[in-house]
Amino acid sequence: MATTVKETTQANPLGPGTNVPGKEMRYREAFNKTLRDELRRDPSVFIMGEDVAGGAGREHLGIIDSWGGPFAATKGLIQEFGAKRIKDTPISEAAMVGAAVGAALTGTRPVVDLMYFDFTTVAFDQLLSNAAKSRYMFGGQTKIPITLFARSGAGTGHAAQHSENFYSIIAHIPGLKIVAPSDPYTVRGLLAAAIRDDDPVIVCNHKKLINLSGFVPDESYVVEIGKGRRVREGSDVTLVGMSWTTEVCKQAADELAKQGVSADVIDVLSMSPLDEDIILDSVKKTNRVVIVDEDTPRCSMASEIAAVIADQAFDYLDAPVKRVTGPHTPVPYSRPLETVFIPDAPAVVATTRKLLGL
Amino acid sequence: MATTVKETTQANPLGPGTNVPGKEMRYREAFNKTLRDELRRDPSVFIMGEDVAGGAGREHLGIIDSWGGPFAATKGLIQEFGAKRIKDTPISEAAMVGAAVGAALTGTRPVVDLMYFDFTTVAFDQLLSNAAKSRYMFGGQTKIPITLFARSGAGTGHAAQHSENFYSIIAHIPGLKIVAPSDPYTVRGLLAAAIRDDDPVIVCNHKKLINLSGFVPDESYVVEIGKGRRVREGSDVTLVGMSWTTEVCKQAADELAKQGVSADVIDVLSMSPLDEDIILDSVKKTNRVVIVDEDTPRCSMASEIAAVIADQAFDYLDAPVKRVTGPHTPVPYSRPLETVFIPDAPAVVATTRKLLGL
Amino acid sequence: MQFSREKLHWLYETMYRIRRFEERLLEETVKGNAMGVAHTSDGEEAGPTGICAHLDARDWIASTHRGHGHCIAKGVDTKRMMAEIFGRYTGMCKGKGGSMHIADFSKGMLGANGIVGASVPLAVGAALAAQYNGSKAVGVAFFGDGATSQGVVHESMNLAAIWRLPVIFACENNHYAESTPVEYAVAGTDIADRAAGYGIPGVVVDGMDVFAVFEAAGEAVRRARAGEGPTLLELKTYRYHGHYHADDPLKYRLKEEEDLWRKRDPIPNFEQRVTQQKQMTAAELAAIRKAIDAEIEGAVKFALESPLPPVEELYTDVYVSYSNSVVGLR
Amino acid sequence: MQFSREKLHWLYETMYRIRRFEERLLEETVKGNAMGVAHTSDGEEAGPTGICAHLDARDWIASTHRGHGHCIAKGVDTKRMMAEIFGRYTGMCKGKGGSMHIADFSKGMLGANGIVGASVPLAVGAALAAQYNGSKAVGVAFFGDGATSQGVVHESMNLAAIWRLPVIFACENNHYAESTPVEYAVAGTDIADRAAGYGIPGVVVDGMDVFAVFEAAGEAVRRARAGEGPTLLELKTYRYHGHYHADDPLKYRLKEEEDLWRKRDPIPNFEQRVTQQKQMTAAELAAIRKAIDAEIEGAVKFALESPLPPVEELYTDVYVSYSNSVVGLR
Ligand SMILES: Cc1ncc(C[n+]2csc(CCOP(=O)(O)OP(=O)(O)O)c2C)c(N)n1
Ligand SMILES: Cc1ncc(C[n+]2csc(CCOP(=O)(O)OP(=O)(O)O)c2C)c(N)n1
Ligand SMILES: [Mg+2]
Ligand SMILES: [Mg+2]
Repeated sequence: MATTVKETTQANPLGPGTNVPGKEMRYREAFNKTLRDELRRDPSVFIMGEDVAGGAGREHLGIIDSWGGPFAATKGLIQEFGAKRIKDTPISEAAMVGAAVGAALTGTRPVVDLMYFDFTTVAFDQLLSNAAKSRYMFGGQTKIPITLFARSGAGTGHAAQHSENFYSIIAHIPGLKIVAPSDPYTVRGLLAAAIRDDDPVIVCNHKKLINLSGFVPDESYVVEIGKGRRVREGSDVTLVGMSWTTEVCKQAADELAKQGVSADVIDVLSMSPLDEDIILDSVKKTNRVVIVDEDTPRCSMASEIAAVIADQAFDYLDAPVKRVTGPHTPVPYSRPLETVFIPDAPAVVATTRKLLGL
Repeated sequence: MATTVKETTQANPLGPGTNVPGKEMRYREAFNKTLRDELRRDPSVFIMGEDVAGGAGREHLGIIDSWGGPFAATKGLIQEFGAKRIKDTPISEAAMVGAAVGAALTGTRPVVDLMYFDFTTVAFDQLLSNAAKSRYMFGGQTKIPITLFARSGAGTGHAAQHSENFYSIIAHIPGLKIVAPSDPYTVRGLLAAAIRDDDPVIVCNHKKLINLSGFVPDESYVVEIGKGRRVREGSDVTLVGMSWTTEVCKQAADELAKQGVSADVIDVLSMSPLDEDIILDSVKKTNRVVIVDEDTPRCSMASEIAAVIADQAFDYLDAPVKRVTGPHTPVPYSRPLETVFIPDAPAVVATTRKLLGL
Repeated sequence: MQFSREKLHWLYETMYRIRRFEERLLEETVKGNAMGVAHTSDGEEAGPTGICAHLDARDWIASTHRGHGHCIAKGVDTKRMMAEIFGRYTGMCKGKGGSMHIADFSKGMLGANGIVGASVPLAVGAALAAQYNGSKAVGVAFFGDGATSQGVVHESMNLAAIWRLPVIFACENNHYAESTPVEYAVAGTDIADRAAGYGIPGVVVDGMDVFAVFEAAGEAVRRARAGEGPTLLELKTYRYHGHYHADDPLKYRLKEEEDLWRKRDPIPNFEQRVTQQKQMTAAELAAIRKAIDAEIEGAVKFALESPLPPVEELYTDVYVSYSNSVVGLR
Repeated sequence: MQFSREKLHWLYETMYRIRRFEERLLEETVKGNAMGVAHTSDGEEAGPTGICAHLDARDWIASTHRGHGHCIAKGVDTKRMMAEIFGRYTGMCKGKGGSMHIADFSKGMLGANGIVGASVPLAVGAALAAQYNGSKAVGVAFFGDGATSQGVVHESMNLAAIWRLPVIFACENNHYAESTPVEYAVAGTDIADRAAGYGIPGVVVDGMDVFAVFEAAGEAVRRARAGEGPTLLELKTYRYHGHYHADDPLKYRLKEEEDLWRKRDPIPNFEQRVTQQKQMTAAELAAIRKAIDAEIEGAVKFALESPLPPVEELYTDVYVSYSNSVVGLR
């Protein structure tokens, strides 16, 4: 078996290694920078959410940006764009998402911070019944250019009600798009693409990714929604990662390389629409696949990808289609349990080795 | 190829053909009869929902049962059990489900009619954050014996916001159980099992099944949650159906039999927990499978079943794992479009024939 | 209040157009020509008419499952409405929406909505966009007495109040939510009382009197356009028919009650008033009715003669990106 | 109002137990001994104390993300609470819940809750079960000013009002939701005003004065037990610390404001009153504090010395039925 593992970032117009001006920054900085770019670019873009500025109604006391959003996602924006475009809201996710849909239907381009994915539940009807369906049920009369973002995943001791991944549920819903950037480079490009898109797009930011650093070009760009990318090139097995598990797959690939196994790592990036081709092409090459998904297993992205492979690449498969996922349980609080909840590189390595009969 | 297609109902304690007293009745009658049985059996059981009686607050005018619930599910119950146990509610699904969870946590056994599955969305947080998670996040201190039921599916011209199947989303969620009875016999047994279960159970009633007739034993019984059943015995291909699509698979099997193809038909019945074994055993025997699911395809029950097969029965598969599902669109209104939305027997037959190289 | 001849004409014509549309629709539904359920609003015509009389092209309304009256009052074409309900390709939504999802974005109509209460924040959003763009447009959220039990309606009122959004909350209290009477399901005396909790005006309006609605709505729209924030109007009204075409309301309400409300029918009462006050003649009114009758007949004919949508329409108007895998070999 | 010695003792002890628990927890959190976020409620002790003083074993409370005070006032063991927050197997929920999900069903405590507003209908449900069983028990829903913007809170009030459920809606208005001030986010004058819309009593209460809370809660509990239905109490109060342990509140509020509220601190004010009125002596109070200090030290020690949960606990307390397939080879 070949042991070459190459860094590669196909499907990106500009990527690490391409010779463009840029710099290292954290995921959250790239996110914030993109919001600023898009607010500058298009006056119809505005942001709303709880504490996205912080201190609303206290401008007369000199308080304007006390929080700057959960995880400082919107920090510093109100200074440039004012309270009109960086709107603190009450804790009314349903009304907020509904109002964003209404505002999107009538000529603006709202961006909504939903804080944790778990809170999407209280706005779920507005998402499913209005955001997702309006364009279709109104016979294509209109578009719904809203962007929603929230933090997903376990790993920070927030327990069962603050650790949902939620993307499998959203990917199930026709009319909603969902992307899961996995590094500073992709968050910049996918967030820009989301805001410019005319359909509702949900941007999934895993808490464990938010402080990761990486190369980000200076100039604005988009990463196409609906495209995955290859982040390691290999020939013995395909590892499919998404959101945080792309990191896990990269770690696993590096470890496998040391053990003489060459893994092709596909980063899903866009969960809906899903780039089936990049996954199928990889599996057709490697003939073996392990799909790594932190979400609970049933009816999940992992299930979907496995099903697509079992249909479309069946003739190329040399072994069962394997999923490594979170267990079918809520996320526990205590660290030793939470740690085991999240798929990790050793689990991926072990699964892969077994799959290869090693 | 053998052409034998036998009627069979394994995993049922008593079934059509077994020599027990019983009679033909409609699905909705079996449902109603079961509610009555369970209300008699256990005084802690009560029912709430919009218009489950109809005319609440007008008892002094002699109005007590004007609606008897959507699709007459609860018709006639208030006469026997009174307004205390058959409770009309305001249109507050979130408060209703939340109150049901609270009442379940404190010693009663509420049954909630959510009318159409689409309305589950407004109660989604109570379902996901409280009903599903309480037992786990409170360390097993408590149980949550609630039953929720609603009507699912397309086929009656109700359009995008009244035709959700929704079961894929619920099956994704750890802590919720979901069953989809597919005939009068199973609705009686599964509803009774749901009401007696100590976890939250969602009962999915497809609108196209509600008026179907079938044999129902006189005596009360339960069908075990977590078990599927074989409804046709065959050897060339496995057809997996659920809810309405079990009917579709039976029709397809009958047609295939005429064409000389012997199909094993598995009725999922319980979507979570899922009876993997009955599906895997069938596929190990037939080596080919078509999964038929009306829900939209991504991250669906069809995906899940395909993924389980592609992992656990891989070595037995002679052909790709096929899914026949609704398209990735909301449900359209106009009949010719709605009709095509729902998987039908000709589509299953065609898929099967192609899979068999016929 | 003084009304121009045109305004009176419009008020009468609009109420009668709604009435006639609903009556004919019920007939056609019984014949099986409407594909799904029909929720009619006859009896409630004064509400949408008196409110929309203040609105123009830039303004937006959001509607409910009982939305035909709202559509018509906002100027949606009755031919294309009927065609939509008949599931035809010429319908407002190409037949993909049906009665519960008629929308017309060219007329400021954000759509009927099948989820109780769900459209209320859409009108708030339209008002937010209006405030954002400085357009002076207003949004109107129509919703029923039953919808007040949906949390999102309250969230919307609070949000609109704190942001002083140009929105009118038009609660059509027709006294029933399906078979459930308002006095059972809705706590408190008047729904309008809820407004005080949000520090906004709440006004009880005779929803059977188009002039009363016109007056109350005028002030609400003025406030909205002046940047003074939202108003809650509670229109006391009644639906003559059941919850939907096949529902018999006499199972849950008394004939006497119906009769009392029918005596207050907004259309004859309008006729009486304008003829007594010599603002319009009986002949004028009859001419309007005749023209509308013909229009609605035309709408039925148009709908019946229109083609059904082609099957390919199933897949349009939503981004779709799946391989053959997910639909099997269909 | 006359208080027995035991009652006074209990009121003081409970407020101080909450205060001390929170203070020590913050210290331990900074040291890294609490595994997740800690939302403390110091400053707000009078609310849960004055309310729970009327409750007994059969009654139920539902709590929030800021729930330690509610737990303690309802009698939950501080050792097992601390252990839970430290993620230990001896915790109330075996370490699986953490600070935001402490529950104790043996004590009538339905759980803290991480979703704002989500626990309110749980208390309504407990009240419903009480009414159903004729048990005379009551339910208390604690929630914040921010939670009033969640629709389900309104739905719950309406439902409780029409069914005359024995429930108390205890809104702890500490004037902030994270960094957002109540006067920005919540329309209307007082939150208590919302009650009128549901035809139930709404009472503004000085949430810094345990005697005032006790009095208002007494009437609310009496009404509930007598079958007269729900009451909304708005407790005006203040949280001394930030939203959670790492939040600096001075980024969004003024020191002067904090100082004003601290002057009204429920604990010294209680001390002053009972000593002035010669109901308790300074020595008695000191003895109580000393005992509690020791108790809380013991709780910290217990928690630190307790084992972590075994990994198998990941899979318990939920029906689980999946084959090896879905977890790969883990
Ligand atoms: C969230 C939700 N729950 C339940 C329903 C079913 N439903 C449709 S209309 C209706 C009654 C609505 O009453 P109201 O708001 O008073 O409007 P009206 O029908 O009287 O015009 C109900 C319960 C629904 N469509 N959506
Ligand atoms: C539905 C939901 N939205 C947002 C949050 C995030 N959040 C947690 S606490 C909080 C503020 C709550 O304010 P309040 O109800 O006044 O309670 P307090 O924190 O002041 O005690 C917010 C926004 C959440 N947990 N749930
Ligand atoms: Mg009504
Ligand atoms: Mg607060």
